Amino acid sequence: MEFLGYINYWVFIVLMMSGFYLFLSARNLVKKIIGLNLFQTSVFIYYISTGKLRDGSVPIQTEGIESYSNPLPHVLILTAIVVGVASTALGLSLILRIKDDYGSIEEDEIDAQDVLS
Amino acid sequence: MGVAIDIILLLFLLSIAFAACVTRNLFSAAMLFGIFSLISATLFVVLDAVDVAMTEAAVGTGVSTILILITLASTGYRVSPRPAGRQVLALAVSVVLGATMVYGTLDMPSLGSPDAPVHTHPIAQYYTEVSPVEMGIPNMVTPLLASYRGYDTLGETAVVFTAGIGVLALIGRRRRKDPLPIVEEFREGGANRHRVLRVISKQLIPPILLYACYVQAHGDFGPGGGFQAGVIFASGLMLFMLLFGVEHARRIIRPVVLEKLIALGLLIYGGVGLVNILQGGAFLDYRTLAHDPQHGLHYGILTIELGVGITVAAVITTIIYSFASHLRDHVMQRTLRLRQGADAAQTSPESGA
Amino acid sequence: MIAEHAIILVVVLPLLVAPLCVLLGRGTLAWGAATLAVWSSFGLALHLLGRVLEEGVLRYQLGGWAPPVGIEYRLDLAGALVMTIVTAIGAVVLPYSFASVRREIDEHRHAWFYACLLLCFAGLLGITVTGDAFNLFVSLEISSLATYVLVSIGRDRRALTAAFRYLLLGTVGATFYLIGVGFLYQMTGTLNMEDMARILTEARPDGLGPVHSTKTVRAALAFLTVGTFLKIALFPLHVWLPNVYAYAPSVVSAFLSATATKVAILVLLRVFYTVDGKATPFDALPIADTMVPLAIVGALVASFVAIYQRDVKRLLAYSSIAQVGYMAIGIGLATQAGLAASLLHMINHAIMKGTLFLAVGCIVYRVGQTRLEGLRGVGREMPLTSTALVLGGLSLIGVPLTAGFVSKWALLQAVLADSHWIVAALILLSSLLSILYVGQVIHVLLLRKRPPGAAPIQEAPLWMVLPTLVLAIGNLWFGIASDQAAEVSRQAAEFLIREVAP
Amino acid sequence: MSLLLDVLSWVLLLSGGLLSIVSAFGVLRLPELFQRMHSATILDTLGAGLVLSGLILQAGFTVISFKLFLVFLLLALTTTTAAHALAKSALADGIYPKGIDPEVVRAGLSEGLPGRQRIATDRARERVAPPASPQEDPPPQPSEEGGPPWA
Repeated sequence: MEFLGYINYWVFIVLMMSGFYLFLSARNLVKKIIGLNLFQTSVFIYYISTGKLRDGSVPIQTEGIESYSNPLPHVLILTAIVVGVASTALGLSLILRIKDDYGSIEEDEIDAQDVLS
Repeated sequence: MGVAIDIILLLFLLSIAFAACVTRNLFSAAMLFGIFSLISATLFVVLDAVDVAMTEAAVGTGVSTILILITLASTGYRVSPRPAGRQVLALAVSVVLGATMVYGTLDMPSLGSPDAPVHTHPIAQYYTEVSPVEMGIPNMVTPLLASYRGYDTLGETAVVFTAGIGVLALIGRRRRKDPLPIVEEFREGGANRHRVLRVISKQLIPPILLYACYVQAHGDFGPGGGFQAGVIFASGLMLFMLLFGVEHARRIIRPVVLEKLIALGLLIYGGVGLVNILQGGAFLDYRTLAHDPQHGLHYGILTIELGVGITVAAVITTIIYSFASHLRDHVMQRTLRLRQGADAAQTSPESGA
Repeated sequence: MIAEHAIILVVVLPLLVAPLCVLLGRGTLAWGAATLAVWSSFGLALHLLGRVLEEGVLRYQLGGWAPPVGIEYRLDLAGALVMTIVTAIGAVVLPYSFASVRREIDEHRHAWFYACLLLCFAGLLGITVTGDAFNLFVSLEISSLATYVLVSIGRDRRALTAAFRYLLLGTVGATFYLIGVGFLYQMTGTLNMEDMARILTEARPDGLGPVHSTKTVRAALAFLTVGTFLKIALFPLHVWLPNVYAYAPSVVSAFLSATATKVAILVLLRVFYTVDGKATPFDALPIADTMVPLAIVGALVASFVAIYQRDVKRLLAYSSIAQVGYMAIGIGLATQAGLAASLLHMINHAIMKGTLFLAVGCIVYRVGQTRLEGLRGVGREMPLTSTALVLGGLSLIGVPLTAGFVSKWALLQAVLADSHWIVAALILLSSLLSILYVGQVIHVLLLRKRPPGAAPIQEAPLWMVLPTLVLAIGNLWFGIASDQAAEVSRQAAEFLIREVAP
Repeated sequence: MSLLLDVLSWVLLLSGGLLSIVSAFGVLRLPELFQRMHSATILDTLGAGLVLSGLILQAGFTVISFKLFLVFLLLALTTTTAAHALAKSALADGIYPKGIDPEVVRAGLSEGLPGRQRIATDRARERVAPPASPQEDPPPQPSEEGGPPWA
């Protein structure tokens, strides 16, 4: 059980790494956004796991239940999810404008055009 | 049993993340992200975070994925191959990131350990034991979100507001004096198309909107609240827009009205805080709203949740409208161009002869 | 009543006037509302600075909940100092913006522009007052998101890619910050900065030394530091900055260059001193050993690159990176004198970069572009603007009797007090480089002749020139009567350091 | 009585689970889009329906079983509609079931189809027109410039 407690964290870390790798390696702007979202979602999972109490239950008061998981991380992540989707929406609308103005969403092609202008 | 579910979900997540890294197709990467969100929402339920699960399912799987798909529809699915050197560099940086984090986990309390500082710190007891008594609200997330850390939520609403204004400023359609020539078939969104879908969705949309109101009002007792309600409400409108065309939807709820609603929600929230100051309390101290502090808290929480709900619903609808209108203009221009090209191809041999 | 709630009103007023701007909908009305909000914030900030100097730390319990259950606003002298800088720059920039925004931004976007400017302003102020680690993240994101919109709202298409890159890196920085806070939260169980600092020094429940010696807290510190470095644009994480400052609308460049990096530096101070202070982060991690070399290399490289820029705004942006390097050196020294010099340089850099970008904005208003070839002799026909530009430039170089000299001198003294001779020499070298790039701008603007046949140019409108001149005179004022600012920053540094000492 | 209900509900649950596994294999192994869809819809309707009715029996006559019934209704409405939409868009994109004369499908599709879809069917006609190897239908890829239905 003790070991399992750490396995969870390491899986989250691998998830974060894959999101971050996708973000760094992609040249396509939409793919970068997808990678960033994966990265953030994995961070959210990590956060939520910190509030989990073994044998705890959902933090909604119910008769007959004594121990609840800590609701604080839940509130933080609610906020963080909203912030995440807000920046995703902004990023995607920037991509749409970039596509309109440059005709491409590949980083290399955009850079090449910027150097020329 | 819980452990088995946990392990299966983690395996799912790992394979999805791997597939997303490997795939060359942007469409499948976007879909994989949506599935990743959905599975992580399930994991949130296992980890006792039902409110978060609801939000992640609505936002990650719903809104984010749809936004990515609409973007892809106008940018195309093509991905040029990545240079190998960059991939190696990216891998190295991610490994450094992972190594730092693994180093950080070494001294962490294990998952769910009751001795962890997160559970032994007095505020944890406060939130789970004092709060239900003090507030009279069974769902501990709601008072924490709306009152103890209500200022964070005000900030969160401001972030949503910023995103709405930002999307409008970036791709919002300005009221043109000379509108694009509308291709005839686009005018009514194709009245005969998707008959089955339309019939079914017409039955679904009212329950969705009703459910949004339920989630809005029921946040004190079960999972839910202003944010989730706003997203669900917006997704009902989104469904309508998908089937009946964005022009039709824009006629029913005008973008100008939405713009005002975005501002109104944030103002309601902040206004409650200012009223509290005028009543002699601290900013967002709802206890000043009524003679009985607990009643005041209830009034305050209901009002600010309403503000959050209005802003979120209006912002998400605005964002979807803007994206869809942008795409519609894009497709229409392309159709016009294609048609002109076809006309030119038809006329050119004659003129040549 | 206002005095009692001033600390919250200073943030909430602009935050709530932003939706009001959208409701008003008209450019002029929105501008009026925004100006009023920013000016009242400025007044409140001055009032707060005075009170902090007299009474020490000010506290405010949001929602009436005692910390750590609720969120606490906590204003110390460093925070009040940065708050005053931000509000002062805002108060100068807003009157200026009226004409400039009309020229550079499409009319139907004006109300949205002012709303975003106010949100960015409120977010930055929120960072300066908050005493809660997560609330800091929320404020950071309000200001960041508003910044992305502000940068990309103009007409230059290159601003879009600049804003997008900033969005990606800014989000990564914020997520790193979030990870760091998560680690700290896991080890302390609280989000209140003071409470965190207290628990970090306590013994661990399993009896193995204090909490701050755990690997988790060290990793947290690393994430917080790297995340904040991204926001500060410290070399080599500065890649987003030049294009953002170069292609944003003039008002936005001026406002951001004078405020955003300063607030990010305050975040760094919060991490190092307020949260982790008693854990002596400078001993736990090799921060001084990495930060000072990075900062000095950054200062040199950025100054060197600035010489070769053909675009005035890009040139100034690179010089900003160099100046941020100076501030980072002061922090990296981890001495009181170094910290005081950094804070002082923060004030002065805000004033001089504000002056320079505003002056360039005046030129853009008349000439419409910022490439050096196109600006030959322009300064001769715009005497007031070029006066401001020269004053700001001299201050940037660090000529005696200007603000830049005072803080650079303080920094040199702090470096020499630690007998880092090489660092001192390199700072001087970088200053020499700054003579080259500032000289180049002045040369092109004033000494070269206008190309024959070029259309005559008028001085920029009064409402743009006046704010520019006000800031330009600020350069002289803080150069000659420098004692007050120096004293305030010394006290702020002393307070931060004293928090560290047991 | 309760034993009988228990047994019945477990039978329902297990058969639902079995169907889900079978249909998952189907999605993985079947060769063609429409066959895979067929397999997936079995899971959506019958599999989920069996599991839900098993759960309803477990829950007894409570508000929970009413909620489960609502979930069942929702699934029955949405999954079938979604399958319909998927099949239709596949046809519009020129992917036809094996062994069916494309002309028949096309004749049905072309009626009352304006705009983009007509273009798409025209494109599909070109793609299918040389009947060299009807076995090699293109895999279900989104067409590169395909717009969504509402555009």
